[in-house]
Amino acid sequence: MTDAGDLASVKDADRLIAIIGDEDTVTGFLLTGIGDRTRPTDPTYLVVRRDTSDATIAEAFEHFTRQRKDVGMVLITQNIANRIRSNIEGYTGRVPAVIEIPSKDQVYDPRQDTLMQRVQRLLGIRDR
Amino acid sequence: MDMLTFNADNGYLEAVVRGLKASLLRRQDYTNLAQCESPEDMRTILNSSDYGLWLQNEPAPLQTQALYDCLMNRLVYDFRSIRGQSYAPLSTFLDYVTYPYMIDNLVLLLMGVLRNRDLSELLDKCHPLGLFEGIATLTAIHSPEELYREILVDTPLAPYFAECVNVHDLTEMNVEIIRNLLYKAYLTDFYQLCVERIGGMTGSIMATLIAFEADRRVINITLNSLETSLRKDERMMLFPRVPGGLDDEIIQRLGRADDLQAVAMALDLSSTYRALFQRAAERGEYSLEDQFLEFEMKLLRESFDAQFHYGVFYAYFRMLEQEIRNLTWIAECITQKQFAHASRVVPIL
Amino acid sequence: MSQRQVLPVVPSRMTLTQVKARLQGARRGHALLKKKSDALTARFRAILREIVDKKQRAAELLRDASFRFVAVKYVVGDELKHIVQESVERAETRLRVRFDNVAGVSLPCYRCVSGSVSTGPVATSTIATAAAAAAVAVARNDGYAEDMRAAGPVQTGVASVAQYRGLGRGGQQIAACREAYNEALLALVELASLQTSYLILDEAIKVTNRRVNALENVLIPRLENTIAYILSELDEQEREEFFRLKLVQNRKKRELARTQAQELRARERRAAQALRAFDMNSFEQALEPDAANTPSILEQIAGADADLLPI
Amino acid sequence: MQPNGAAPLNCLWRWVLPECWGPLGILFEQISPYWFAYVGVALAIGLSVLGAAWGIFITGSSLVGASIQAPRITSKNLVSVIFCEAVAIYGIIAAIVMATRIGYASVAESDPVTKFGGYALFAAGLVVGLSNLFCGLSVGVTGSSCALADAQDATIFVKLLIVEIFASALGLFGVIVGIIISSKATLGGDASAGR
Repeated sequence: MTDAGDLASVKDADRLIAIIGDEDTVTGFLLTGIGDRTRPTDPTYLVVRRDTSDATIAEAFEHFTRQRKDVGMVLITQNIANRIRSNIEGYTGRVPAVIEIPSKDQVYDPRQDTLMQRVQRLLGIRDR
Repeated sequence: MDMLTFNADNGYLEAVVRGLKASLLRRQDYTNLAQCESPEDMRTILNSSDYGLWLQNEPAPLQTQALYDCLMNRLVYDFRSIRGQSYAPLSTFLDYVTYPYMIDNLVLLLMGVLRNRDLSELLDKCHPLGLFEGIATLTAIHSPEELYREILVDTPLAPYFAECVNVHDLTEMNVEIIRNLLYKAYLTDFYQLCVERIGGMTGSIMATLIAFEADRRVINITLNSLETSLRKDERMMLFPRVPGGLDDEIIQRLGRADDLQAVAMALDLSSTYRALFQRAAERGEYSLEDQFLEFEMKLLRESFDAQFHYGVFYAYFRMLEQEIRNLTWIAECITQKQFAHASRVVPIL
Repeated sequence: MSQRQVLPVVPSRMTLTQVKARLQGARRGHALLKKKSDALTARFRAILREIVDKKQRAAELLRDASFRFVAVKYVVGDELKHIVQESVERAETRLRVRFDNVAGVSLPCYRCVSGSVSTGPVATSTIATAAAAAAVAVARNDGYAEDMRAAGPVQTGVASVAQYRGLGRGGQQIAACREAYNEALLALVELASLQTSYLILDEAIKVTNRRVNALENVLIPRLENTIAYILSELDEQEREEFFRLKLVQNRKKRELARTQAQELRARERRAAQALRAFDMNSFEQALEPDAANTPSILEQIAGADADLLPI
Repeated sequence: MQPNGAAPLNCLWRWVLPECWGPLGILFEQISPYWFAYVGVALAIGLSVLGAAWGIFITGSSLVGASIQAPRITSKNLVSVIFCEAVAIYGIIAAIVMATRIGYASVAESDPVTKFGGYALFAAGLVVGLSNLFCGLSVGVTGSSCALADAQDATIFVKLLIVEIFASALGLFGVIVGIIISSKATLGGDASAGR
């Protein structure tokens, strides 16, 4: 499998965790020390404010998932994921793993999560 | 004699502030707000208050951040209009009220400089009340020394810096330590302004408020540094000391405290804080911080009982800050569907 | 259809044995792959279920964490976010990837490692504080821990900002919030492992299933068909052989009958000649009834032939 | 009173010494009773107006400020301003009454009655003026507090008004005493004609 070979090269260096989300969620996660700004213009987080356009979010998402090779995991809040759903569904890679997390002002809804949709279809669970 | 001369310059503003204070939300309003199902419901309730005007232009799904911005805009607007109409001693006093914001901004800028960030970007993040002159030239700053030479010396905070920080240490010192040192110097200076330069009723009332603020910081610094590598002598150095605050004995004990138990023992000597501490321990839901806020609100309310002094201005803005905190708390609780906690605010009036 | 599912082989005993051997091989391969697929599917199902659970748990943890953040904001104020965002320098919490092997598929296992990044030559040294990963981490990071101790006093200012965050106000809330987010992050990291495993397993299962299906639905039926074809061909050959034998036999029988009949007729003729020469009438009266009742051998053969060759 | 009138002319500075206080009496002797009378009138009206004005600015500035958030209080709290204004009116009344006691100087200034009248009007002016000054201040401060309190809670206005009425009554005491004092005083004019 080609993936295994791809993954094996990760072992050497530890990977970063990128996050795209609203101000509070990002700040909360930054408290745990996941943020990285060693490249000043290229932080590993994107704060989505009211005036942030979908294009900016999509660009950041593509940047984290495809261009930056040191990202191992991309956290993205659900309401923002919904705005760039096509990009997320279009992303088929294994690393970085894209994880949808509930946004702070909405109760988590598994039905909107691309992954969970598939999982639940496979498990045959409906209407949870 | 405050009574006879105070109103000449400040009577109007004092009455305005009292009027504004009267329109702050009350316990009942908070109970109503806590019943809301969505931030939109909050808007309906708030529309009948002073905030109606501020919120009317917000797009329909009212977001917490938007709400916060509106509230903060109102605070800034209120402050600026009052500051704009004030005369000499009051205007100085009001400037002092904004120094905490300025300290926060400066620390933020300092942090940005230390990390080679683009300062003009940081400018947007500064609190509008803490802006100072020379901020426009900020983009040309590249090192902490430059920041000090070009900007800091012109700000009112320069003496504080000179007092507590060696310019060459700016790079090495922890910014949080700097922040606390600045705050300490600020409190001492503010105390001097109120008690020695303004004096009278203002002095006596502000002395209580500032002493409380200092005590709160002392206790907080102690509690928050218990499990960090902050040395005991450093901790002592950060304690703001003003007359009328905690006794020397308590301060010494807090400075030596190693754990929560020792803090509790030290505070046992002070009737006020012992009560707060115990109540915080008994009612797990309300933290010590909440107890402090509650006590502070009580002091602020009491300051409104006297007339012809500047304390009401300070008290009003502190109350407004508390109101913003409360409203954001309720809004957050509602958007996060934590309805049970929504009523857990510290009411102002 | 049936034509295509037959391998182009010469139907012979030899090929039959060969094809049978291939079928057996295919059956064994099918069974093995099926087992692998089952193993993967079992793991897959477990992962699926775990993903659902973990996702819910992470959601709850995150909910708790964001609520704690509200508490922090209540005490510290809104400017905290700027301070936190500005104090970000170098990631102190990172992911380390390890691999698990399930039925020949290597699944990544993420682990959260955190700790201050020392400025020494060991640029990537980390101390794992994450409780979940502690067991693995301790063994590996002992060396690092010593490095850290050595580098400890040197770290001042920038690196330990986080430690003193909220010193004057709300430090406890910040610590609690940080803890809550840490917990949520750990859950999310576990989830990330599961999710990646899920995707990889999904792929692996698909490949395996495709193989199983290929064996089950294409190769094995084709081999079976081939065997059946070969067998039927062989049967046909046998029948043809049998028929040929029968035909030869018949021909031989007919030949025999004809010669017998000729002999009989010749004998009759000879007998008649002898009778004519003898007293004809006395013999005719004695022989007539027998000759009329008994069918001739020729007639018997013709009847049997009609049965034998229904064409 | 010692008749050494020349001394104060060349050693005015010695007046600070107790032994030189003697000439002080002569000074008062020398001042015209009319001067005292008119200064009394001026004090009565002047100090009253000062008190009223002071009271109005104390009350008024609070009233204006408070009415921004609670416009309903303006009409009610005009009462406080009127109370202050009343203080000025007391002063005017007292001043008018006092002024009517002063006639044209038809008798000698050294006439004891005239002298008495001068001092009496001076005292009356001082009494009215000072009492109205303090009354005005008092009404002003209470009025200011009243306006602020009314803005917070509309129900307590009437009670606060009573406080203000008491403060306002203070000025009236001064006026009464002043009028009684001045009623005894007669300077020149009709008063001396009646004698």
